[in-house]
Amino acid sequence: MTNSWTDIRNTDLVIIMGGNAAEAHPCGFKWVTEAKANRGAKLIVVDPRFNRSASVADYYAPIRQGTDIAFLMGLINWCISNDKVQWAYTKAFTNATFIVKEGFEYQDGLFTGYDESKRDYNRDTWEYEIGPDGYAVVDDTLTHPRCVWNLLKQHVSVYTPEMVERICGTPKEKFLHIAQMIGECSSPTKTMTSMYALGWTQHSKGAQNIRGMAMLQLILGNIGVRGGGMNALRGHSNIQGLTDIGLLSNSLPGYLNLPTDKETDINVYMSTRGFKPLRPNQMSYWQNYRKFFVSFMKSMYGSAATAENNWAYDYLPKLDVPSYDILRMFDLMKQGKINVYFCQGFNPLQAFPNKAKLAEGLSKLKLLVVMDPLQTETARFWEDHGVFNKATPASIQTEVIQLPTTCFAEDEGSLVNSGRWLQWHWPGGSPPGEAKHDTWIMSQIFLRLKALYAKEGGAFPDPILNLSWNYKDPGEPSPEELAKEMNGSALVDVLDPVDPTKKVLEAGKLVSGFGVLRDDGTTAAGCWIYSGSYTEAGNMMARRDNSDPDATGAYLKWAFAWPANRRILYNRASCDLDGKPWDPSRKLIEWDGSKWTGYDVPDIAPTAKPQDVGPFIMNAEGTGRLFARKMMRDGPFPVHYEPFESPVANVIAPKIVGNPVARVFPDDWKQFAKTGTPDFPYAATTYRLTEHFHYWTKNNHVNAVLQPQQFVEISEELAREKGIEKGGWARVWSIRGEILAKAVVTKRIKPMTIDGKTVHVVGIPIHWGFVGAARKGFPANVLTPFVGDANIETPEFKAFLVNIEASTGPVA
Amino acid sequence: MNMELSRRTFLKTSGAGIAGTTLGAFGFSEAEAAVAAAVKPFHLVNTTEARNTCTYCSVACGIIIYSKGDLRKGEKADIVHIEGDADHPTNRGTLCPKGAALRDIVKSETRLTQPMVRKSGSDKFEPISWDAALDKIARAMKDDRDANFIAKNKDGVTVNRWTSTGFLAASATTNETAFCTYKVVRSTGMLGFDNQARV
Amino acid sequence: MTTAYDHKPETPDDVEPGDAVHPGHPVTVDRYTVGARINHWITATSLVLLALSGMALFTPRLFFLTSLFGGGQWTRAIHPWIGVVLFFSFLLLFVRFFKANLPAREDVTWVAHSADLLAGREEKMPEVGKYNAGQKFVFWSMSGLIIVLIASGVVMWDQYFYDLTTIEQKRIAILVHAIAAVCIICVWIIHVYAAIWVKGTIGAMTRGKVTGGWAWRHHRKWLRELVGKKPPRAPAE
Amino acid sequence: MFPPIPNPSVAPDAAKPRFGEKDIVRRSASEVTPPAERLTEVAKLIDVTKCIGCKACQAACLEWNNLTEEIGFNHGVYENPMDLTPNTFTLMRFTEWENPETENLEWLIRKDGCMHCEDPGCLKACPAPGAIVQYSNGIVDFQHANCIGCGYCIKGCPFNIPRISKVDHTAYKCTLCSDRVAVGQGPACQKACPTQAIVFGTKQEMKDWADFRIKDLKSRGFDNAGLYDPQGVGGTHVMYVLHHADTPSIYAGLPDNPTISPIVDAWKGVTKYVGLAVMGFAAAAGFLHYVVAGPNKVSAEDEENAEKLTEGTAPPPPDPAQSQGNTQHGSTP
Repeated sequence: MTNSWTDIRNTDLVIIMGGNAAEAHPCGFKWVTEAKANRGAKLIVVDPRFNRSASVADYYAPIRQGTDIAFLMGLINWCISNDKVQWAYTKAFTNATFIVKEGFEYQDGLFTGYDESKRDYNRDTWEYEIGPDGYAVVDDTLTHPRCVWNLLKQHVSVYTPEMVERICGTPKEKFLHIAQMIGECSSPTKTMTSMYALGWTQHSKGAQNIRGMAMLQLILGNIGVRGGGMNALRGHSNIQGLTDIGLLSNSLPGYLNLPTDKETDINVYMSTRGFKPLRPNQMSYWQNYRKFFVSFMKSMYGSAATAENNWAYDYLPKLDVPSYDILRMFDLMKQGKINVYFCQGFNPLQAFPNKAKLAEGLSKLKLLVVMDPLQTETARFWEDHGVFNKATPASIQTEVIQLPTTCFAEDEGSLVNSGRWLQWHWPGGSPPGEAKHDTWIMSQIFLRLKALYAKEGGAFPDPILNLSWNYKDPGEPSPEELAKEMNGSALVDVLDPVDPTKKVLEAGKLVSGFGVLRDDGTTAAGCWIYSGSYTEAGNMMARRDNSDPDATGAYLKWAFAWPANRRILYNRASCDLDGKPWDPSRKLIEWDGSKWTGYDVPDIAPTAKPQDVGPFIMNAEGTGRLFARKMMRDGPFPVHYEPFESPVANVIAPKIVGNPVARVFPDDWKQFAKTGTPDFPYAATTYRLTEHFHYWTKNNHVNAVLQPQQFVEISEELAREKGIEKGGWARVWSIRGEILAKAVVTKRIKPMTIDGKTVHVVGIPIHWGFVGAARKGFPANVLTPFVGDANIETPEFKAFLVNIEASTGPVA
Repeated sequence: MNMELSRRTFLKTSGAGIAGTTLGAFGFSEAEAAVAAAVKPFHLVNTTEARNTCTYCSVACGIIIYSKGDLRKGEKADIVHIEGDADHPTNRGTLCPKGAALRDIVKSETRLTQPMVRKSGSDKFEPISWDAALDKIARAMKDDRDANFIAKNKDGVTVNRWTSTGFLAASATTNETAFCTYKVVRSTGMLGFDNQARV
Repeated sequence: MTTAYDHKPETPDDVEPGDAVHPGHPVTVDRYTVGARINHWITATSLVLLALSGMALFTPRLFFLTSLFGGGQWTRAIHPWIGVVLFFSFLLLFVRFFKANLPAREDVTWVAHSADLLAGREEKMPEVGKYNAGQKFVFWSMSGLIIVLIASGVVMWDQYFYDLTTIEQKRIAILVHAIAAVCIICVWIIHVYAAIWVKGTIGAMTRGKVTGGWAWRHHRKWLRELVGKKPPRAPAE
Repeated sequence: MFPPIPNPSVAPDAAKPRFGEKDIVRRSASEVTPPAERLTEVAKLIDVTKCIGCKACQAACLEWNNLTEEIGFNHGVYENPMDLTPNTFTLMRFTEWENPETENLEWLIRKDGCMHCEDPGCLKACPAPGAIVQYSNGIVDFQHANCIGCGYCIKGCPFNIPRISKVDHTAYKCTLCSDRVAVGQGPACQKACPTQAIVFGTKQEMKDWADFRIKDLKSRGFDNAGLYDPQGVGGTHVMYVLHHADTPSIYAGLPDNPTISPIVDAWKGVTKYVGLAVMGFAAAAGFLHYVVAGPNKVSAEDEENAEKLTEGTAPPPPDPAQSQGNTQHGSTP
């Protein structure tokens, strides 16, 4: 989230698209109902199903899953052609005025540089024209044919309301009604907030769905302001934290990343991270990358990381492929190339697509280690559960070790919420039986491994032997110790770069923020964006002062928000070029003539003059990006691509199947249903129910009572056509597998007309499996396709093809 | 500790233009207080409170865990109830159907309580000691790493990667657990490292 | 000439099996067999228990009666079961007695003269068979009311039959049950009073016997029939 | 935002309930002398228009009251369980309703449960003294020690709420968390409700809050938005805000004009008194007759006649009337 849950109360218009906040985040959704009740805010829901969010919405429109980009580009097109643009904001705070390189083109759904054999682009032309002064060339008049604004205008022109109806199945008048509601928010004194979640991410073009809305929000001037923003409603209690700390194949903590094979040494590595401002006076904050990187390496390897060995650069593994994400790992597993696999509080057999392929992979492992508070299907993938999980244990050689861990109620530490708040919590119960903290388990594994290497030597033992591990009890580091380590501290006295006689920070002291971090090895910080969370003043994450001056929803004294306790990102954009709030009634910060002051921590140098420095300080441009340059694999502008499995061909580019650059493994092509095939005529989507949390709460008696048994949702029309009865059994199958579930026949799903063809939607909640208190059911991923987003490999769970028929139910 | 922290409650919001309620003032003045055979006793009395955060979604609702026994005094603590924290800015004491049932996930019958091993080809889990389990794991890791570690790629560039072992990190563990995990996993050169954020 | 002594071979209508006269001083008459008496007293006890438990639940003023049954829960649980006992027990009585309770011509006269009876002008009453119209009234109203009570009772018996009826039907059943109960208690009062008022009656249900005089006075027709049953000095031609 | 109620205290003195025995205004099958001073009336307001049907209230209710409901099946709808049970005091009921005026689909979701009537039909119907009590703050509570499990409360209730447990054969329903309210807390469902669709306070506060909500709804085109506080049962201490207050029955059969059934009134009213009177009269009449007319004895003459008859000697003539049977004034030939 760029903003926070409590900030949603400040909005005038909420659009829930690509998510179902009421269903998945009820307590956060409270702030939507508050905005409605107290500000007269309106709520728009756009979804294939009339869902729980829609039940309290002011306006609902249906949309076919996987067509959001067409809808969003349609909105941008409508706003541009109806002059619903916040011009001052767009001109000053976006790259609308930037001129794009000669040679950049777009046609038939593809941009310049596409290589079909590689399923990838040569992105060289996706860049700005750089002037003699070394800065990007801009045209403030927006008349240059190759300025971003005109390219955008042209790019979205195809997405007319009629085209939106053809692709999305959203009736034209409904689309226009929504466009008008949204258009009003181009006024500086009206804001819209976007609340989205997996409904946008779980597509082969998920990242572009989100960009689409971000672009709309930019031209409406809704980024950085109270009640605006792009608000990703994250799924798990600390998914944000794990992303921040970079527990991802190609990440280092704080959104730094691992080197690739090409980055043979630290200087090449640094050179490939563009820091230079693209416009005069811009902060381009990544210029400090080296400080964060070196401080991280110091926290990892302490004295073993020296200037001489490039801060132990070679201790880091280098990537030969973009990432070893889970999909790739399971594909390798299936090929027998993975031997040992760890699942820490994770149930991939349910959570990833094409269960059959996953199970095949797991059964080729030598050792599977599961750490979890609860029984999981993954730990028992070898167990035979009849139709629910066919398996012959005798033929599966994988050894499985299942380790009992503590759960939240027995843990101490911090979690990062969707609004980037780091909140500390305290344990309330004793662990059951022999259950242990994950920190204990990881330390025990590490100490044993280290001992083995110390004793026996082996492949490149240095990083293991030199990993800094200075804890009071090496066998179980305390949460405080680890939190301080991430916050960072001075290794030696840190001196003022300007006046070396001044000591900025004494050796051993915790840093007060990332501003203090150095690239000379004098500071260490495990996760630079968390600097300031545990300072000499104490544990900032444990703060519990819920005062909120003038009820802005900022709560600056409650816990800690990264970065630098900032509650609304890009908040400088809440003011005009003179530093005055666009909407005085919703002041966030303002320029008092000498510095920025207000309710929030300014997202800019406190003394940076408003006319000079742009609000998007992490971008070299200093502006938001309508044109993403090379940063997205599948194009600088979002293009509507059909899901890999679609009932209709892509109207704007009929030849293109799915996302042209999305990675597909050879075996999986065979496992996709052909576009428009009569064998799988129905557009299926998977989703969550408010009564359950993924595959956890089926272990909870109460939640099992509230939603005891697996079901699928279909329209009355489809039910009639197929002779499926309300509450009767239905068989749903895709090219990859089949499930049996009870049928919920509802008015809340209606057939759609797509390009003249009737398309039925089949809704498939995901929560059931073969362990737990709830009735046994089939994992929904039996059905789903093994393909991910082109940029970040999030699986396409939201749009695929199935067939359905009435059934007599499972025979145990 | 957390409990010393204030119990301050929210100021009445002006937005609604409605004076809020304080149940204390439901006209039950102390004078009216009575021994009530009729009313069930309030069962949170004499429990210990701990401030915690709901383990499910990223709204991160504040919760209060009520238990018999006080961990801070080194006692065993048995959780009797979990309820929303009215002081929390986001949830204001409210909880969703999952959060409202948190006690039952902590006490779920399918909680794991001891290390288990499923030997290859076996059709059941068998108990194993922590030591034996951890030794097995460390040994398996070392053997695989030594066998499959790639120090240099075909172009002779030092790459120091290990791709034949993978690690999926949790999504509900603390930042501190995550960092501890990060250090251990990264230091081995493992690349097949991912977490729930991918989904 | 004395046609009155010509007897058809079969027993007349309201002579029941086991009825017999024994000459002597005084004459004794068997009125009820042991079976009939046991049957009657089971029925009687059930009815009394039902009345008590029913009244306890009927009005708070009588709730204290539940203590007789071990408290409210027991009273609630037992009452319907006693009802079942009563129903079947009475069913047997019905089979036993219904023939003799079929209406006869003299009943009309008897009813017409019921005032004389109450006033003690017995001689003005017609000769009646084993049961007079009053007894027949008691018999038939008991039969009717018990059917109503068992039927409405089942509808109210939530423990086993909750799902069979709607709440509205249950409400009606409760009302009907209450009214029927009031009626049956009144009938019972009449029955008991008659037995107390007409001396020599109770013996019929305790020892099973009455005196000839009692029979002569109250059920002369029945007595004549019984006497007639004894083979006359000369068998009929 | 309706200001949240402060977290409960766990201090021993917090156990002291703020109301109890002496605040009882009605007690089933008993006379009570109403307390001199009435407590401020409390109420729970359920704003159906803010409800997202998440069932947090159901979960919170099960948890707080330590109820174990059985795990059922899916029946083709979102409801679960399918009805209130002795363990499910509150239940979300879902209705998919197509608004004939706007032709929009509306998903009407109502939290069902005890309405805590000002004039409680359950209490009126209950034959067991003290099994149901009503406190002067409006809470209607079941006292299981006194309940005999007769199920009359079910027949008395205009909303079909109480359920009899097959385990302990006593009646169960929402207590409005009297144990929480007694220590200054709100009911568990209200505390949990994510969107504050459920709020709790004094009845007056709830009415004011409802007005505030209804204004907002009218501004969004719900012209018939209104408060459900049915006067047929003297008003309730659980009230609804409805977008279509003109037709409550579209919300999963919420009674349009609930009243205690006239049949129940008849049964608990006139029948009782008339019944007792009639029985009393019957008994009295018998007694009087005995006193006046005296016992009906068998005379010696009767015995002689019987003997004569049995000996067959000179039997007294049968009453000639007997042969005709219709009159005793018949003449002998």
